[in-house]
Amino acid sequence: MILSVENVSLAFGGVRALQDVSFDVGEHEIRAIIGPNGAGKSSMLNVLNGVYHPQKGTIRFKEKIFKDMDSHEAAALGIARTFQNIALFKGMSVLDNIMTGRNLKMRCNFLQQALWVGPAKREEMEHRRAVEEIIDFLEIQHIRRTPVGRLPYGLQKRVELGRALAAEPKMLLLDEPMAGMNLEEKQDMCRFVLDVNDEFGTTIVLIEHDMGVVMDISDRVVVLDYGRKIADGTPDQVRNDQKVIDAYLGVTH
Amino acid sequence: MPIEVIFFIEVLAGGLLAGVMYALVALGFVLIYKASGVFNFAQGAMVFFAALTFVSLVERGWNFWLALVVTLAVMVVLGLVTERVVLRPLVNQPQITLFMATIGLTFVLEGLSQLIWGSQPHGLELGIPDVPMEWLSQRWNINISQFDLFAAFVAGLLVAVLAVFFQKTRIGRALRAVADDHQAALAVGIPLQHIWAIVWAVAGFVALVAGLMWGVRNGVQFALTFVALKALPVLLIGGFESIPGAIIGGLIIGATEKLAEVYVGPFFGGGIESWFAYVVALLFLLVRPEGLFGEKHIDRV
Amino acid sequence: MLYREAGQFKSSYAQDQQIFPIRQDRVAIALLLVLAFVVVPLIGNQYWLGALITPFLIFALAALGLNILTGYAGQLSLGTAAFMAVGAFMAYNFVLRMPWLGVIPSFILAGLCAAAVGIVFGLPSLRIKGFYLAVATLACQFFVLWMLQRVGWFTNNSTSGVVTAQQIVIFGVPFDTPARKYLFTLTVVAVMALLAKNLMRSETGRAFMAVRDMDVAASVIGIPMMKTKLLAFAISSFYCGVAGALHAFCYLGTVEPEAYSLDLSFRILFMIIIGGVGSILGAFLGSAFITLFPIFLNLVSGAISHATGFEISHAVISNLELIIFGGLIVFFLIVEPAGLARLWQIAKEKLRLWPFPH
Amino acid sequence: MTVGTLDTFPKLLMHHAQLRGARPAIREKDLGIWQTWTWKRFADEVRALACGLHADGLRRGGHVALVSDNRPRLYAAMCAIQCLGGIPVPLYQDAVAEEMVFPIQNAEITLAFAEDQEQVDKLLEILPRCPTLARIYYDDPRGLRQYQQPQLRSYDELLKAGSEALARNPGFVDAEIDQGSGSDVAGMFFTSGTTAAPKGVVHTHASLLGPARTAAEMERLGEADVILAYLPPAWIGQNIFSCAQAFVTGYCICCPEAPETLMNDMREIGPTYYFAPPRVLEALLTQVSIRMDDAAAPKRWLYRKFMGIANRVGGALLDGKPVGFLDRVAYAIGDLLVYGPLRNVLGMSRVRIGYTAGEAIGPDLFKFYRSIGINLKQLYGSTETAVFVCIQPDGEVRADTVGPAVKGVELRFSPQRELLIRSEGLFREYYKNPEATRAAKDAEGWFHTGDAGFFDAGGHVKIIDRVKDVGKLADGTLFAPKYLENKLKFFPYIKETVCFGHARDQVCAFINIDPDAIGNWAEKRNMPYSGYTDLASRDEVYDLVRECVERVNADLAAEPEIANSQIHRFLILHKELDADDGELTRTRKVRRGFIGEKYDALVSALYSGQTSVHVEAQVRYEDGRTGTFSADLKIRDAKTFAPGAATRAA
Repeated sequence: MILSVENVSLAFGGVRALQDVSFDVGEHEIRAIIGPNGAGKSSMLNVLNGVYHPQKGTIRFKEKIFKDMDSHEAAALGIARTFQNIALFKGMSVLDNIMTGRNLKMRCNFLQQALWVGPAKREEMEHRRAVEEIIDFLEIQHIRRTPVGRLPYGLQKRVELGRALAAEPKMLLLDEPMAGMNLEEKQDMCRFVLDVNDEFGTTIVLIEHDMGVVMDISDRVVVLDYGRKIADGTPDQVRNDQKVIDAYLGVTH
Repeated sequence: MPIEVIFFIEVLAGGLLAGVMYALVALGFVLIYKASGVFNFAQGAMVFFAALTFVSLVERGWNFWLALVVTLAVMVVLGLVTERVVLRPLVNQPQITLFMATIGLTFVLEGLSQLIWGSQPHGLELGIPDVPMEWLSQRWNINISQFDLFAAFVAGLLVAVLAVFFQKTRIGRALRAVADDHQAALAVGIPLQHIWAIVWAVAGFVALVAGLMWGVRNGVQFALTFVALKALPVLLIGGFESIPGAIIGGLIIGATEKLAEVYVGPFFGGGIESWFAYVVALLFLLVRPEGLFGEKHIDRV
Repeated sequence: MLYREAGQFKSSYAQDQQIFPIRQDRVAIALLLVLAFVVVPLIGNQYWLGALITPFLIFALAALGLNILTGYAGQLSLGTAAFMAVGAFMAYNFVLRMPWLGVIPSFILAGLCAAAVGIVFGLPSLRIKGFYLAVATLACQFFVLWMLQRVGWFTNNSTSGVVTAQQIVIFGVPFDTPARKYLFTLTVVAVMALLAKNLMRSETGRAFMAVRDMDVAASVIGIPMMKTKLLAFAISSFYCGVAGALHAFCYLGTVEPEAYSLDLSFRILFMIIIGGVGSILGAFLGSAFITLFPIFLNLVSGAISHATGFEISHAVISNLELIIFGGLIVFFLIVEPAGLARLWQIAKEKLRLWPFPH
Repeated sequence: MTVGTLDTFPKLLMHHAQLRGARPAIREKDLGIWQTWTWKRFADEVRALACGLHADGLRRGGHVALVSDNRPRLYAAMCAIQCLGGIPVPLYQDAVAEEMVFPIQNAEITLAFAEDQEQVDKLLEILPRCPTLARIYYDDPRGLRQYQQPQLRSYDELLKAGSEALARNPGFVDAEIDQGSGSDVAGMFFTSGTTAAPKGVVHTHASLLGPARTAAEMERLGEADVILAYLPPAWIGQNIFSCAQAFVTGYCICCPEAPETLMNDMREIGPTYYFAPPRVLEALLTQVSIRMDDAAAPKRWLYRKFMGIANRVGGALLDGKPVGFLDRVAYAIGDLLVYGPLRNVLGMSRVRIGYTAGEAIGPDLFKFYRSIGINLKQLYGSTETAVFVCIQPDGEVRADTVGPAVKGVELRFSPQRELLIRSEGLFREYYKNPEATRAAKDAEGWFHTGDAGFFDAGGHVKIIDRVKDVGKLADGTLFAPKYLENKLKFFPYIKETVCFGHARDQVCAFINIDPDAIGNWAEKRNMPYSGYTDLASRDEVYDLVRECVERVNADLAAEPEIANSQIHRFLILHKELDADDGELTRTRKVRRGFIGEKYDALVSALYSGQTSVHVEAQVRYEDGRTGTFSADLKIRDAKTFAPGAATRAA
C-alpha cells in the first residue's frame, strides 16, 4: 500500500466537499476516482497533492503519516500531478517546460549556474538527457522547440504529462487527462498512461469522466458522490453497483 | 485649552484636509479601475493637464466659468481619445501591460501640456482666501484655512454625486457590471466602448476638480503630476474598487503623514513625508493585501 | 538569406544548448566583440565614448538587471534607480573607507549591498502581486533617496550632497581617459551579461519564468516561491547596484542622489518595454534606443531648423522627446509586446527560412 | 591484411577499425542529438554480435531476415551475419506481413532481426506459416514487456551473451572472417518486380564491392564524405550507397530520427553525397512550389526573376560551359539571394555528387535541380547489376540520357532494342529459381535488363521504357508511356499517372492529383473540400489538369517521332494509387498491367467516347473500417496540336 487516505473531511466555509472519505492505493496500481460533477474528485486530488488541507483525517504516503501536506513537500516526496485545465508555462518552449519538472533534482546553486562551465553544465546535460528520454517516450520530438502556447490541446496535455514525469514521481495524479480530446487523442493518451505505469512502474491516481477509458485501464475504482464514498472495487464490481448507477442516473437522495 | 492640544488639532485638521486632496486624486483612479479594470497611472498627468489648461485660459482673460466648461470639454475629448487609441487595442491584455501603457500615456500628456502651454508655473486664484476661518480662530484660536474647508466641502459633494451616480443610475449599474467582467457585460448587451468613454470623461472631470484644488494649494507646475504617486498609498489602503475607500484612505494617509511629519520627523532628520505614506500603505498591505474595502482574490488551481 | 546552416549538426547536448548554436551567429558575435574591444576605443572621440556609448552600456546593464526581475521573474519594479543609487554610494564609500580593497571588489560589495536592499524591498512580493508590488518598489525608491540625502555618512558629510567619485585604479593602472573608462565598463557589462545569459538558460532562469507564467503551478511542482522571488530581487538589484557604481565612476564622475530620481527608473522601465521584456538582447536594444533617440532627435531638429530656418527651442525638443517616448511605449505594447528583441528574432527566423515564408 | 585481400564487408570493417578507428562510421539522430558510432565501436559491436549469433546456431550459408529502418544496429547485424558467412536478407519495413511470407519460406530463414513492436507483430502473425523461423531479435523493447513467445529475444541480451562468448574466445570471429572470400554470398535482395512473384537476387561480396569501388574511385569519394541513409534497407540502391561504398571508402552514414523529421535531419547533416529517386525529387519540388506560392509578392517576384536566370544559365554554369559575363554576375547575385538559401533550406548546400535513378526522370524536374547549382546526375542500374551500369560523368550531364557505361561494364542492344549487360556487378542467380536465372542471364553471361533504349550521338545510353511497356500505336508510332507520364508528373498538381495507348489509335490517361498541392490551390480560392475524392471530382480541378495535359501535348507536338502520342482523353481516379492495394510496387513504381486489368471498365469507357463512367470500389478509411464507394468519374477531352506547329512550351 503506497498510499492510504483515512477518514478525510474537507470543507470550504459551509460547503462540505469531502465527508469522511477513506480508500487506499496499491503500489504500481492504476486507481481511478470517478463520480458525477461536483462529487469532490478534484478536491480529493488537491488534498493528496497538498493544495487543500483537510480539516479531519490523515494521509499515509509510504509509511509517513501526514495531517496535511504543503504542495512543495508533496512534490519533494515524489507526488506529481497534471491539471484539469492545462497549467503550462506559456512563455517557455516544450523542452523548457519539461525541464522545469526536474528543478527539484538540480543541486547546483545559482552562482555555479551563472558560471555555467563545470558542475552546472554537467548537471544540465544529464537532466537534458533524462528529459529527452521522456520526449522520446511521448513521441513529441517534432515540437521540442515550439513555444507551448502555440500547440493544439492534445499535445499540450502530453507536454504536461511529460513535465509531471520529469520529476520521476512515485505517484502520478491525473486530473481528467482525456477531457476535451477526440477519439484518436484519447487512445494515444491511454497508451501513454498504460506505458508509464508499465515502463516506469509509477502508481497512477486517475480522475476521468469517460467511463470507457476508466473501465479499460484502471485496476480499481473509487466512486464519490456529494463528497462521500459510495463504492470501491474493480471496474466490474463498481459498474454493477446499484448505488453508483443511482448516483449517475440522478436518483434523488 | 492647552496649547499642545490646539496645536495637535490644527495639525490633525491640516492633515485631514490634505488627505481630502489626496482622496480627490485617488477618486479618478478608482473610477477608471472600477469601470475598466485599468490602473490609470496617467491620472496625475490628467490633473496637471486640466489645471494648466484652466489656468492658461483664465490668464488669457477668459471668464472663469467659460474656462471651466471649455477645460471640461477638453478633458472629455482627451478621455475619449485615450480610450479609443490606447485602451481599445489592448482590451484583453494582462493588467501589467495596461498599467505600463498608462505610464506611457503619462509621459505623452506631460510633454503635450508643456508643449502647448509652456512650462512656467502659474498661480491659481479661486476667489477663496487661503486665510483661517475667523469664528473658529476667535473661539478656540484654531486657525484652519478657509480654502481647505472649501476643498473638503467640494470633495464631499463630489463623492456624494458619484456615489449616487454609481448606485442609482442605469449607467452606474452598467459601469459596475463592466468592472466585474468585460465579456459578461458585453454578453448582456452593455455597449462596452460607450461605457468606457463615459468613464474616462467623468475621470477627466474629477481630474479637473482635483487640478483646481491642488493648483490653488501648490501652484500649477510640473510637480503636480507626482500627485499621482501620493494617491497610490491611498488606493492601497482604501482598495482599488471602492469610492468610500478612496476618501477614508485619503484621510488616513493625510493625517498620519502630517502627524508623522510634525511629531516623528525630527528624529529622522525631517522630510519623511516623501516615503512615510508608502510605509503605512505597505504595512496595511501585508495585513490585508486587497485593502480596506477591496474584494478578496481567490486563485483557483 | 545570410545563414548557411546545412551541415551544422549537434552531436552533444553541450553543443545543442550553447548560446549561439549557429556558426554564422558565433562569427557575428566575435566580430562585434572585436569591434567593441578594439575598434571603438581607437576611433571613438571624447563625445561619442563619454556621452554616448559608455552610458548606453551602463544603462543596458541596469536594464538587464530590471529585465531579470520584471522580464524573467514577472515582478514589476519601479525602484531601479534606487538600487543604482545604493550601488553608487556604497562603491564610493568602500573605495573611500577601504582603499586597500581595490575597485573591483568594492564594486562587487556595493552590488551586494544593493542586493541586500533589493531583498528587503522584495519581501512584500511574497504576499502581493502585479502593480501592488510596484508600490513597494516605489516606497524603496523614495525611502532610499531620502536616506542617502539625510544620513551624512553616505556622502561623507559633504555640504552640497554631491561628491566627486574617485579615480579608478586597478593594479596601478589609472582608468581616467574616456577610452579606458569605456573599456572598463565594457568588460564589466560583457562579463555580467554572459553570467546573466547562463543563469537564464539554466534551472534558476526556468524557475523565474515558471513563477512569472503561473506561480500556482510552479509552487505545486516544487519550485520554492520565497527563495525564487527573493533571488530574483537580489540578482536584479546586484546588477543595478553595479550599474549604479559604473554610472557614478565612469559616466557622471560624481555621486549625487538627484541623478537616481524616479524619472531614471521610468527610463529603464521604458528600455525593457521597448527593447524586449524577458530577453537579454532586449535590454541592450532598449538601452541603445532610449540613449540614442534623443541625439537623433536633436540631429533631426537641427537639420529641420537648418533647412527651414524655423528655430526649434530646446524646451520643445525635450517635450517632443517625452511625447514620442510615451507614444512609443503605447505603440510597442499594442503592436509587439515583446519589443525590439522579438522583431529581431522574427527577422532572424525569416532569414533562416529564406526564401520560404514558413 | 594487404589492401588487395579486402574482398568482403567484414574484412573492410576491421581494416577501417584499425586505420581510422576514431573517425565516425555511423551517426543516428536520437534523443535530440546525433549519436556517433566510431569505426572501432562499430567493429567491436559486430564482433560481439557475431559470437552471439554463432551461439544461437547461425552457420555459414544460413539466411537471416532483417526488418528495420536505417539504424546503426541494422548495419551492425548485417555485418555480423556476414562475418559468420551468413546471408542477410533485408525486407521492406513498410511491407504488410503477407508480403514477408514468401521470402522467409523461400530462403528457409531461421533467425530474424525486427526493429520494434510493429515489425515483431508482423513476424508473429506469419509465424505459423514459417516453421523455420526459430529466433526473433527485437531492438526497441517498447511495449514488448508482456510478450511471452519463446522465439523473442532482445538485441541487448544477444549482444551481452555475444561479448561474454567473445571474451572466452577472442580470436574466433577474426578466424571466421578470414575464411570468408569475395565469392561468398554477401546478401539477398528481393526484387519488388513490377510483374509476378518477387525473386531473390543473390549477390556475392565481389559483385557488390566491385562496382561500388569503381564508382567511388570515379567520383573520388573519400572518408570525409557524408551520406544520409533514408531509403528502405531492402532496396539495392540503399545497400550500395549507404553500405557498400561506405565500407569501401570509410565515409560516414547518417540515419535520420524518423521519416517525419527527414527534411530537418537532412538540413542538419548537410550530406556531401546524395541519392534520390525521381519521386522524392518530385515531392521536394512540389513542396518548394507550394511554399513559394505562400510567400509575399515581392519575394515571389524575386524568386521568379532569378529562377528565370537559373533556368537559362544555371545548368551551363554547372557544366563549365561558356556563359556571358552579365549572366555570370546575375547568377552570382541570384546565388546569394535565392539559390544559395534554397540549397541551404533543402540541406543540399554541401552536396558534391548527387545521383538519381530507379526510373526515368522528367527533363524539367532534372534541369530545376541543376539550375540552382546542385550537381545532380543520372545513372542507370538495377538490383541484378548492383546498380552501377551507366553514370553521367561531371561535365557530360544531360537531361534525357543516363550516361556512358561505367569502366568494366560491357553494353549492347538486342534487335528488339533491349539493353544487355555483362559486368563484375552481375548477380549470381535468382535464389531457387533456375528458370528465371536462365531467362535473365543467357549462355555468354549477358544479362537481359528488360529495358528498351538506344545509344545517342554522344555515346550516352538513352532509356525509353520497360521493353514490355514500349508499345506502338495503331498507326505504328512509338508509344513510351513512362516518357509521357514523367512530363505530366512535372506539374506539382499531378502526383501519379498511367497512360494507355498500346495497339490503340489514341492515347488516354488515368490521373492521380496531388492532394497537398491541389488542397493548397483550393484553399487559396477558398473552395471548401472534404477530402481527396471530393477534390478529384471537381470541375475546377478537371480544368486545371486539362491545362497541364494540353501543355504536355504542346511539348509532344514539337517532337516529330512521338508527336501523335499526345493525350486525347483523361479521367481523374477517385482514389490514390497505393502500394497496399498492389497498384504500386514498394518503391512506388506504377504496376501498369495490374492497373489495366483492375480498372478495365474505366479504360474501355475512355476509348468508347463516354463522358463519364460509374465506378464501384472497396475503400479503406483511415481508422481501418472499410466501405464501398460509388461515383461517376467525369471524362474530359484535351486539345491536341498539329505536329511541329506548336511552339516549344516554356
